[in-house]
Amino acid sequence: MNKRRCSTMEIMAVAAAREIRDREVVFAGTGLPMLATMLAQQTHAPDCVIVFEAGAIDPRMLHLPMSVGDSRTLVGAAQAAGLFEIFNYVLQGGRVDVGFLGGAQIDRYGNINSTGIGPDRQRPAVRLPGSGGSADVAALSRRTVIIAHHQRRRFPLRVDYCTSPGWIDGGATRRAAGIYGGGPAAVVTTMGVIRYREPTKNPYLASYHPGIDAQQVQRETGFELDISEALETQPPSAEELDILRHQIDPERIFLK
Amino acid sequence: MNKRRCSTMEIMAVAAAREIRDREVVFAGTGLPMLATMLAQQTHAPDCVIVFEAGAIDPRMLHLPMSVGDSRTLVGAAQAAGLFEIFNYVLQGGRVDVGFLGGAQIDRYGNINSTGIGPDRQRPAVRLPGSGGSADVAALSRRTVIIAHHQRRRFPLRVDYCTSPGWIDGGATRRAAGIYGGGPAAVVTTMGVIRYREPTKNPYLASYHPGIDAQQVQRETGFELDISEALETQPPSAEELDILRHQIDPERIFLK
Amino acid sequence: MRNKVLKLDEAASWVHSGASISIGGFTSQRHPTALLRELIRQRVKDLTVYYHSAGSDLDLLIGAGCVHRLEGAYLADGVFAPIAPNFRRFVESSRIEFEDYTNAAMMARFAAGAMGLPFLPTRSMLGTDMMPGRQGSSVEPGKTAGRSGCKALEMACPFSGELLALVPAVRSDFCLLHVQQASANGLLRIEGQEFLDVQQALAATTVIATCEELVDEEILRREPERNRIPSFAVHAVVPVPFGAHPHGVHNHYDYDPEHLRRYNTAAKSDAAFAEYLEQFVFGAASHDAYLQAVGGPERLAQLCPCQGVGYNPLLKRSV
Amino acid sequence: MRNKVLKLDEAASWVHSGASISIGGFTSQRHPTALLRELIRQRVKDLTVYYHSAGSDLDLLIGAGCVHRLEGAYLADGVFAPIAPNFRRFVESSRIEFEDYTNAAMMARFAAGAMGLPFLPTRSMLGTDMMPGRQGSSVEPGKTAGRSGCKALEMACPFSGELLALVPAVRSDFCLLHVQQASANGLLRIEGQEFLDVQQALAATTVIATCEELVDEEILRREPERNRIPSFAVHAVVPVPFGAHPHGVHNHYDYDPEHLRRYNTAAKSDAAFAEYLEQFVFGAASHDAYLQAVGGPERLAQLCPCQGVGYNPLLKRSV
Repeated sequence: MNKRRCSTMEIMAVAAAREIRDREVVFAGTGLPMLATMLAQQTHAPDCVIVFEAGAIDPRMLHLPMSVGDSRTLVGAAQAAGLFEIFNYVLQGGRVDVGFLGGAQIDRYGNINSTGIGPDRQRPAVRLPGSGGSADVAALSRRTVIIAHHQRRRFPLRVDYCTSPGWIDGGATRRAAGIYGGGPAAVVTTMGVIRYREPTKNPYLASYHPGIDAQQVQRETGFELDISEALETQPPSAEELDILRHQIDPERIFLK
Repeated sequence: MNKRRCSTMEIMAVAAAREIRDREVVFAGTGLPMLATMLAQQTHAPDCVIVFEAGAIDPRMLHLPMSVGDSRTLVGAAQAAGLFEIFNYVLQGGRVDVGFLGGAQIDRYGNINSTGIGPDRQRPAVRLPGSGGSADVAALSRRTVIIAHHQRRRFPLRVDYCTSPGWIDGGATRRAAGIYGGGPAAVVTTMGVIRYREPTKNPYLASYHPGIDAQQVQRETGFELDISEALETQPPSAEELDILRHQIDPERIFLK
Repeated sequence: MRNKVLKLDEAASWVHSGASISIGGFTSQRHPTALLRELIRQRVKDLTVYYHSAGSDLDLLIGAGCVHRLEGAYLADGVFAPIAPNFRRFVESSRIEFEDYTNAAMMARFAAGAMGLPFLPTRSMLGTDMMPGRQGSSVEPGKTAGRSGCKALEMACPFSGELLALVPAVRSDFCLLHVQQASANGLLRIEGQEFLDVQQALAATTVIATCEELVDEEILRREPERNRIPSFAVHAVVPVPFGAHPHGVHNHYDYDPEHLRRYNTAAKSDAAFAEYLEQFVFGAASHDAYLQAVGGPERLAQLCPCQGVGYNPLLKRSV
Repeated sequence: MRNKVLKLDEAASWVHSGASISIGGFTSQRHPTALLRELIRQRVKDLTVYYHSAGSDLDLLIGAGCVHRLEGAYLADGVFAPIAPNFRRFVESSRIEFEDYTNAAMMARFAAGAMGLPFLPTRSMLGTDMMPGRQGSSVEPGKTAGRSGCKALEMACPFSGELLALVPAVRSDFCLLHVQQASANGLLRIEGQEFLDVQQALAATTVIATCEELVDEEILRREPERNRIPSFAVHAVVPVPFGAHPHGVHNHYDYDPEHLRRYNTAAKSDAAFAEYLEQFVFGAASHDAYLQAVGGPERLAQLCPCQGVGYNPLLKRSV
């Protein structure tokens, strides 16, 4: 596979798909998480189950939804429920194995800001959409995978507003905050994959994408990242790319 | 209408039906409350809505159910839900206007025992079925109507076990217990109809059934009953009896 | 998709003595009664049973000596038994532990378990002798139900000041259900009232569903609005036609008034009930043998419903 | 049965300035958008809006100056607007009050309102800057949301000791919904995902439902399992075909990507949005005029779904 022939979005979708194991229940949001979950279902995890917060459980989508409320999430679905059932019985009930998250800022401990940029909470420099289900997925999934655009301003030491708790201040602080499950397992970015060490929850660079090196990733990160063991991200296979491009997103809704 | 031609059950069913107003939401249990509600629908309250705790909302029953879980509660129903919806959204949500109750003991303030007879709670002389939805209906309906067999031992000064709260100890004690709505409006018995005075909640005999006099009712009651204003219960009309006997309970499941 | 189909005896063997269970259905409807008879045959003991409005399903387990402790709201069988007979006898002779709640409180307890919460508040229970510490309560706070050992608590709402009762979540080891249709993968379809089956299932660690019909999952996926229990919460599926008899199953068969009367008469004494068990459970060593014992195809045909009403309008019900 | 059918302008006139409302649907699906446009035409002001995941439905009300205060979780429109533009601009210029919750917390708040409870516990919210008193919280306890003036509280579960967040119930004056089918008596049928419509409706004092089709109630009563909102909780029914446009309605029409892009572009500035309102709301003084303005029958036909999938697979969605 010629590395130059695949886009960053494609590398990320494949890396994210590989975070999903077969038979897992996946809480997927709009965009790349949908691509990743659909790809996992068509490759190594045929029996993983997607749930969408708007109500669809275990669909066999034929066309990519543009939001989690889209009718396209219902094709062949096992259930058409609603937020009450998804948040109570599926998410808080402890049934979600892996939840996908995104956000405008991701900090050293995987805390996410999707509420507002700037120091003044009542008058933010940039008002973001808000948590939606993000904080819920962050608190209640067995583990989470964060998808992010890797830029220094998006990876500050500390988020301006903690919308979705990651490892909070590292160590056991997440548990101390009353959050019993989960925590970020990986941050799949436009440059690589970040993971967290036990028991400090300090971040390390697990891999950098083809064409990028570890120092570049550190330069675009606003906190110290252990890059000592980073390897190159395993590139997408021809089969994975083919499925992504021709079956999952032929309309190029998310893949750029 | 010749009074001797109708049974006590028929008089009670008619008296109970008259407690229901048109367009009200009625929480009905097995037996006489079903007869009463169905009769009300076919006479003065065509738009009253029956709900059953097992899940049926607003049916148009063709055959009398033998329990509230019976399939017969579903004929023509607007909704087939479950206990979650009925108890949360309908009853606790404050949608029930009148709830019907029964029980083995009814005391001076309309508190009901359907749990156990005798002083030893862990080894009752007679173990009764338990609250079921009775305590819930007693606490959460706008008002309740109690149906009872009038015998002195069933009408003690104080119930052995308070399963379903009535006016508790009278006055404002119900409110003080944290119960905001409702309370017993009437006790329709085999001998007459008892109601409660404001603000003491002391019981009085509102009416005695045809063939019975007020003193007889007092003798079969284990607490003092103001009988000074009691009148004879208005007997069933020919139409009411006809509907009861030929349309509602032709199988004689509840009507004896 | 996974194949979760088991035979009745295999599924029953999952339920170990000492387990906590809940049973789907309501009074005389849609109980997994064939599965319960198999538990009795397999001599399961010391069960803790959480229930709301049970009927002769739970009374059968009690009479067969399978139950150590009860937490629930109502045990009777409508017109057939104003008080469930084995329950009454076992309680009156102190042969069983019990704790009383209301239906709404048990609903809240199962819902809390399903929702992953340790408790739910309710406006019910207040002012009743079911509240611990009340004059009439059988128990003191800190002495009984719930993982924490506390039956219920009173709390002033920190937002409104109103009094509320808090009831602890139920999490049972097993939930045993009977539904109209299921796929091999564990997608379930309930027709008619749901009762509390969805919340009971989701409050259990392991869910065993018996069903009238095993159907292709594609059929169930055509109406996703009507499936309320995710297949990932269901662990075993057992096709058992007439699996709820003598209880009814909406759209499949009516309850059997003859057998329910026979049951409730027998359950009034230990001796008569031992005979009942010998005839209909131990002596009828399989579900097929049971169906023969209760009258076979001829009787079962009399229970079958009219299309359009879900029960048999011609069924003889009064004595 | 009662006849609750009203015209769109009559129903909209029920909603007074200063009222609290919630709006059914989710991001770009099944909002009562025609009713919202009519509220704008009737110059309703100072609304408090409770929401979970809103889209250009609520953003439209904000941009039209109808909203005084927001309490909710998410305001964006999927691919069409990663941040709802009027919302962003109004917040950044301090023209609106707002309070942030999570979707699960808003779900719990609406559910509490529907269930007649003053609060519900949730395992979410903890550890976030949405909790009052946190370093990052915009407000202190006792200063904001809920009838009691408190946004949320932390509590140790009295049964298990685990930390939980308590969130206050939402009780809104109105809930505005759009559904596929309704009877004149107010029995509603939702196809596809319910979103949070059931709980939002039951948490409101008055429910106004617009619908694609007014149907005979007998039809809805044939499948009682599929009706989730009791008619006694619904106060007005307004038949409005294409009443959710530019949002989609499962099985009826897809969202309109062209119009949503146009909307989200216009909503980026006050001036452009004033033009949008003039063209599509004030200038198109009725729902029919609006439908003409967005392309008329020709455009609407392009949104219509294939039987079997509930949306139009051939719809051009990417730019």
